[in-house]
Amino acid sequence: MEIIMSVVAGILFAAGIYNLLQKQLLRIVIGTVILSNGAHLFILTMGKLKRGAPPVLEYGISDYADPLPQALILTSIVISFGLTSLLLVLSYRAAQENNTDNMEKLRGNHDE
Amino acid sequence: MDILISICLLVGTFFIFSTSIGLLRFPDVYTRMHAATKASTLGIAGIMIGAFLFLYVEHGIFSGKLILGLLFVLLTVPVSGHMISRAAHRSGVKPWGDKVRDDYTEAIRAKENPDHMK
Amino acid sequence: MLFAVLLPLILTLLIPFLSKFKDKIHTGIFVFFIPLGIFIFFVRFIGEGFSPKLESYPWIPSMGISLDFYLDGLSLLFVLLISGIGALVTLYSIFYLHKSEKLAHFYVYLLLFMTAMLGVVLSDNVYVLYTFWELTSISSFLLIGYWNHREGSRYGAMKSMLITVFGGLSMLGAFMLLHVTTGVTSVQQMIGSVDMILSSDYLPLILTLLLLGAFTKSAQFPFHIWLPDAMEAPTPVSAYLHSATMVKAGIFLVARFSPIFHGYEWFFIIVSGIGIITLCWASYMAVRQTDLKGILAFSTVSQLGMIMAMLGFGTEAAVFAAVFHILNHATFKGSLFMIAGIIDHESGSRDIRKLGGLMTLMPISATLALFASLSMAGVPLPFLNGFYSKELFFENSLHIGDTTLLIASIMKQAIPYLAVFGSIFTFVYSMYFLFGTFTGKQKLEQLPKKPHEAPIGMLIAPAILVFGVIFIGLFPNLFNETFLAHAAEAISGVETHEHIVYWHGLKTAFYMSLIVVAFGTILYLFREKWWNIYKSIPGNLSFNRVYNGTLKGLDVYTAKLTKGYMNGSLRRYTALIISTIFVVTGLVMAGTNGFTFKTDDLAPITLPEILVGIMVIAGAVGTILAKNNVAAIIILGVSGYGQALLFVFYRAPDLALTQLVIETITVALLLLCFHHLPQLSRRTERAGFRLTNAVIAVGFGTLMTLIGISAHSSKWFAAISDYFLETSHDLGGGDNVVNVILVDMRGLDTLFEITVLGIAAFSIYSLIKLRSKEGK
Amino acid sequence: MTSTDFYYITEVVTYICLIATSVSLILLMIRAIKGPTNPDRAVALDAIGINLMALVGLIAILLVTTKLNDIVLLIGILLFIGTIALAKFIEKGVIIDRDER
Amino acid sequence: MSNLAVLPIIIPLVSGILLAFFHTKTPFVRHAAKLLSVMSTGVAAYVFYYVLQNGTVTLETGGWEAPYGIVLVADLLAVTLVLTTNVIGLACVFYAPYSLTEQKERYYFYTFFFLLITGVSGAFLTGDLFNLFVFFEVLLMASYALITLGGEKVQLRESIKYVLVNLFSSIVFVTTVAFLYSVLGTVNMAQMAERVQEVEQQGILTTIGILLFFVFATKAALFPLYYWLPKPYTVPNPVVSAMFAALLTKVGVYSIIRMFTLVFIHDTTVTHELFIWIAGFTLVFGAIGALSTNNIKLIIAYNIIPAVGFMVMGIGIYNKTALSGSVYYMISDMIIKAALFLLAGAVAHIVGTSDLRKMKGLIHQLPLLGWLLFISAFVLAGVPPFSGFIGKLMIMQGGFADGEVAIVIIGLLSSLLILYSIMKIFVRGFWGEKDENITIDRKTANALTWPVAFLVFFTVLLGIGAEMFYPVVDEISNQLMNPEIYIDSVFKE
Amino acid sequence: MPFQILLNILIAVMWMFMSESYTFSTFFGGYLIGILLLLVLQRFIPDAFYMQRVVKVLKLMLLFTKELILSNLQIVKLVYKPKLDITPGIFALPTELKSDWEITLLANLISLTPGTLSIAVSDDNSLIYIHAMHIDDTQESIQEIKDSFEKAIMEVTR
Ligand code: NA
Ligand code: NA
Repeated sequence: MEIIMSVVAGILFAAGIYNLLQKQLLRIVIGTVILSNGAHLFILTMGKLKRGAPPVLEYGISDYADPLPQALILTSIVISFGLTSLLLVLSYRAAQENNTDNMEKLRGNHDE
Repeated sequence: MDILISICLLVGTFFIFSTSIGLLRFPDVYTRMHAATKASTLGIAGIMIGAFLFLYVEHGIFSGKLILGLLFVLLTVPVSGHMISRAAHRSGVKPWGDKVRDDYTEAIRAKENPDHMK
Repeated sequence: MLFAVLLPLILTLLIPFLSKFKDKIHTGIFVFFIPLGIFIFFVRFIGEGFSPKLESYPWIPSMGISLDFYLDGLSLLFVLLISGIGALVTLYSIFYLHKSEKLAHFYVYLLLFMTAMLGVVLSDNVYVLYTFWELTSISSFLLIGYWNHREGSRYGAMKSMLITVFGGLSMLGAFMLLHVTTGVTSVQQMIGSVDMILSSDYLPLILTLLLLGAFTKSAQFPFHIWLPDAMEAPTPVSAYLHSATMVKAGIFLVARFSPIFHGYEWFFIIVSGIGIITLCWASYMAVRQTDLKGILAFSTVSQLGMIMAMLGFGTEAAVFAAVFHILNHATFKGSLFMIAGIIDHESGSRDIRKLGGLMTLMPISATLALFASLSMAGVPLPFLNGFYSKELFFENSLHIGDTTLLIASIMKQAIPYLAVFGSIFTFVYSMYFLFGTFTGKQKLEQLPKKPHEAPIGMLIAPAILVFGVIFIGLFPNLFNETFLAHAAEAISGVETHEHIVYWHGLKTAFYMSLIVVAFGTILYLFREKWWNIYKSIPGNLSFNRVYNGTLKGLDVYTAKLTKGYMNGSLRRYTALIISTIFVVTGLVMAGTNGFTFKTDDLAPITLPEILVGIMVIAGAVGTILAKNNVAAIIILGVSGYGQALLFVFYRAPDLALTQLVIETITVALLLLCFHHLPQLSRRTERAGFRLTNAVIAVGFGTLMTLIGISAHSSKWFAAISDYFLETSHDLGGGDNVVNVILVDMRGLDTLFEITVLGIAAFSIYSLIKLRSKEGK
Repeated sequence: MTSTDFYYITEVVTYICLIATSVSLILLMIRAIKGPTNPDRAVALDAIGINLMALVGLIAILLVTTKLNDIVLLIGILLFIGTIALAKFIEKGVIIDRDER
Repeated sequence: MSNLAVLPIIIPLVSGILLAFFHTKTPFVRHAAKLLSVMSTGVAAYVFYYVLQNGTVTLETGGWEAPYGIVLVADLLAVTLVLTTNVIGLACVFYAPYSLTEQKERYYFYTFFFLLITGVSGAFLTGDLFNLFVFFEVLLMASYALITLGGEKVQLRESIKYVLVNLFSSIVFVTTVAFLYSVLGTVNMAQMAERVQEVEQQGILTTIGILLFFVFATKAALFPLYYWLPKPYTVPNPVVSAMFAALLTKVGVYSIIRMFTLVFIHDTTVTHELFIWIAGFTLVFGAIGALSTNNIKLIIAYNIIPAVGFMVMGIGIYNKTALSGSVYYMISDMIIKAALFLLAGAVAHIVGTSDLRKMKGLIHQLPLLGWLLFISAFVLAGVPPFSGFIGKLMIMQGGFADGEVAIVIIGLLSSLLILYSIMKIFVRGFWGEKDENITIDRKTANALTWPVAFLVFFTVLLGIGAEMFYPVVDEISNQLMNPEIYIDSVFKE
Repeated sequence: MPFQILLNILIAVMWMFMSESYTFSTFFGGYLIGILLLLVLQRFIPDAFYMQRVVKVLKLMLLFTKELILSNLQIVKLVYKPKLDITPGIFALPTELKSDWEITLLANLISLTPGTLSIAVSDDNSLIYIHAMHIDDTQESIQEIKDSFEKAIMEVTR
């Protein structure tokens, strides 16, 4: 299953990057969200998948899933959320100020 | 009891599956909405009750949240449906079919152009 | 010696205060005593019983960098030149520079230069030598740019800086190689480890880098181009830096390291080769100049070439001749520069075409110029020091040591002819300078000022130098035994006993001198006839053009190149970054057999998970296909929910909860932010655009997958997480292990994760609230 | 309570349901991507939410755990909020009604 | 005393939070910020002194023993960089009130400023790879906040590129941490080092190492990943640019040093040789970039790149001398880059443009600033006796000692181009006729100049007084060349 | 009514105190006792006993459930019919209900009725627009159901 999930995460990366390489801001932002998802899936997969119970200790159960990747993902999700929110507002403001959401039109001049 | 749970689950799944088929087969958003608001309610009810029974009867775990979730869905699904179809209509999605009767559009049109009204 | 070196530097700190009195006392008067004092300090060492002295002061001993000052014959010669000419130039400058000028700047730069130059010649430590070396370039830059309101001044300053610093850096490279090869940083100790250097693989590189330093500083062909432009500096500076001292730093460097390369034939080939070419080319070019200082600049280049050539010959006699000429050149060229300055100062012009017949108006200057010019021309008169050294040059060009390499043999044959050729033009420009200025028709109407003789104070310094020209000419051996021999010895490494005689007899060298005078006279008299040759040689070919072209090219092509790839396109940037990571990491993976694949430790494959995975992928890929904002956002949301479901499958309920909440908020925010923005364009991009994107995306995705699979197949160690499961309850006080990790074991992560959110919140707030007024 | 037979039917049934629901999820995904209109996608999203709840419920049975109940409830709540927001957005292009302030 | 390790993180954190509360009371905040910055620097200096005297200080946060909890490792390298960071912060905080509009100050400038320092210090101090990611995010988030602060058209346009590229590399970073966790079963750097050694850094580890290198290389702005850097660095306020130039790229370099002297050191033929190649291209392209423009801020921004090239060159050469050089150069460059950005900012602020073609004769009105620029040019080019020389010298000596001739020569040549690029500003902008159109507000001009002078003084001190600092750098490189020192300090007892 | 519920909860909590057991079941028991008490003391308390209304709500829910199941079955039939056998359309349905709450409730109930889906309410709250799968067949049956719903709702709300 880990291999399949690695492939899934890899495809998420690919889709994220494809979006990242587009011109329109919305697509780019979406790309970053997908990339984060891919990364989180990778982290989860890199622990062992599906062994034991959810890591909430319970009497009589000794086999639990690896809690560390989960903790790391949790941190990362929250951070990604902060980043995405900022990026969104930034995109909105940038597009508004510059009157376009096409990044190719937001190149600027080398010397200015 | 086991059988009851299984039936609950199977019925629920059947309706849920039907929802999807409906969503795929039906021609426009309104008809799809029918499928979504109706079949899914029973579907989710089946599975939630099944899960509740399983956890309660077989393991003595009382999962109030499952029931709460179910009730919540039952209450909200029609509201959601209403909201979406209204949104659909207002954003200009026409119902499917030739020469379809549409009182709502006419009413809006009449309101916008009072002269047009007979 | 440390004090002597640092004395000028210390005085620079006082200059700002001293210059406050400049209305009453010219700042130069204070400064004058510094070089004079240093000169007196060092002149004590002159004597037959002289032996080298070493003084050491630690600076950065850990890196082998210490202020080791080594006074041997060579450095003594230079120290005396620096301080002696320095004193004279300062004296001259007191009259040359008006009190309304920025004297403080001038003297600070000049003192800085003195320290630098003293440091260069006295340092035994290569890195300290390099430090002072660059300081000479810097102070030269500042002095050339002294009148920086002039375009030419700025141009000349930058040019000299670029070329000499280029050389300096090369030299640093050579020094580092020498250091690494021998393990020592002292020049004398390096000379002691000649064998290690000569057997090093780096030898050619060391030589090349070192000589680049020397040639650029001493304005050797083709690096000579900076020197004529350096004439934008005030004339005292030209006389001092760009004729007598700084430009000789390159000579000094070659001389200093001669003992190392003595037995290396390429040293002869390059040093003498470049020297002789420089001699010929610069003397030829000097004739074409119209600016008095221009003539002198090319003359300096040519003379430096001659000295360089002699150092390259490497024979004991040649080295002595070189040393002798260093001294002689300083005297006659220094005085000529000062006279040129006087003419400029008194007539307002240095353009030889506007000058003429000044002899009657400026008789003293004319007399001084006469002796100096004739000495420079090497006219065979036994009271001109220039004649002796020129004669020695011819003599030595005929007695170059044995050669083994073919090119060296060819050079050996050619050098005497080239020596004569170059000297003929030396004669021509000397006459040109002398007669063009002082004889012929007066063209006073073309001059800004009516010329008259300079104040006596201004004449003192050139007079002293011309006195030197004649004095040395009359008593050459007085200097020979006392310190020139020591200098030569320091270079050639053997005890030198050269006796200079007034009359060598009718040897080849004398005939060569006669040829020079004869042809020189003819060429000078009929110069109008052959002048046109400059139109074809060098014609448009000029190293100035190369320099200018290079700088212009740097400006234009760096801009073109940089604008080409730094085009501001985010897509381009990300595409390049991602492709680089993909290609290089991929290659490394392939190259190190990084891919491993093991299936023995995998979770069972189940259909529902795969289906949910497909759904997540479908969502991710679906966003690409989506034709409008809302659609893309909804599909993204669906994919995110699918991800949450995967978390449920993989026993991570807390993750699923968080993912659900955050995905929802994200979708809501996306809708909120993007509803004002234009819809996604329906126009599909070019196929090429899409293909590139796809290739990069798929490539990187594949790479990550392969690494992921390999990483999973290479679980060589037990994960540390068992500890968390064991201790969560007892030590962490909680049963939800993930929570315990987050708030306790990795509490720091969580604290700063919250910090990140906090910053984001504040930032969003200010983004929304704080708007610039510009567009509104 | 420990007899494995006892669970067996439930387990198999649950698993079958899981697969069927997953398939149904994919079908809904097709609708979400195809559209053709945004309200169509909203409907699909609504249905997907229900499916997710169902799936989590089914997984809870398989894992025999109550730790997933929160998720079920949360999906329900988020689904409602999300759908309403989405509908409002599609309708007027706004989520928070600015006119009413 | 192990709590000392956390102080350089906590003090700026608390400062930042504290100042957020008073954000509307600008005069108070200004003074408080200065005070807090002085305090923070003082503490950093004390920690530095303590570590210098007593060796590495490690703190197991929350009392959880390494490798399970997050461990902070205040080794000499880390505390030196933390101290440098604080010194730069100090100059910036005194410069800020004269450069920023009051509005920007009010919108949490000082909060972001201190949190940036928090993130940077944290990144230097942490001994846990995932925690490093978190600190990276803190400093990046603070940098996003700072770079967008003000919301001007150009600023927004460029910051979006900055944010996106960094966002991408952050995502790859966290993924790479996951890969390493899979192979090594840990995120503690010391334990990673032990375990990598145990399996002799097989291919997959080298691959992951390279991926990690690229993450840091993107932040460090190495060829060919630096595209995002120059332009965005010119758009925010000079204080912000100065902080970025001094700190952010260096955090990337630091991370490369840390990982490739501690963990991935068993297959240097692949990794470190690659670094040398990359360093070479970085030097060349960075210098070319610096020559390509007439915008003084951009010239200086481009100059960040070759400097980083030098540092990475030292890492690639990977011997004690070269590493000493890299560290020395890094410290020097942090200070001088901050000084140059503040300087360019001051010029642009006073003259009203950053276009070199519109400046002339500034030396008449701004003599001190002019001479500071003049000195800075030589610091950058690595001319003695200034600090740039010491670092470059050691790097290049190390290069020659290992037979890396080509890269050293490239280094020498790039130094010339760098000198030219800065000298252009001096010659074209400061020399020439006095421009009578410029009126100078003396008070502001002075206030903007002194922080620059303060920083330049440090670089001169670092050069002339190199003997004082050399033992520190020597000890740092000693520790870097002997990773077991680091490992032992983490797993002591 | 809120007063009654509060009172009831208070009784339940006091019951927990008295029995010194703080579990859900004790609370539940206390709550039942509370209901009993309130029932007994009905005449001393203003307003009608709230449990009466609860009963009505339950009745409504029963109706709701019945319709729900029916409509589910009907839609499934449509879904699996090989030929798409529908004639959809939108018609307006007049209502006597006034408050937003009531109308929302009615609209929801209509949505759960077989073959119909409320789409919008007219601005004056007098009409509910309904989308029907079989516009010709269903209109009358809807009318009936609407009547019953309307009554049931009114009983709850008024
Ligand atoms: Na992230
Ligand atoms: Na950065």
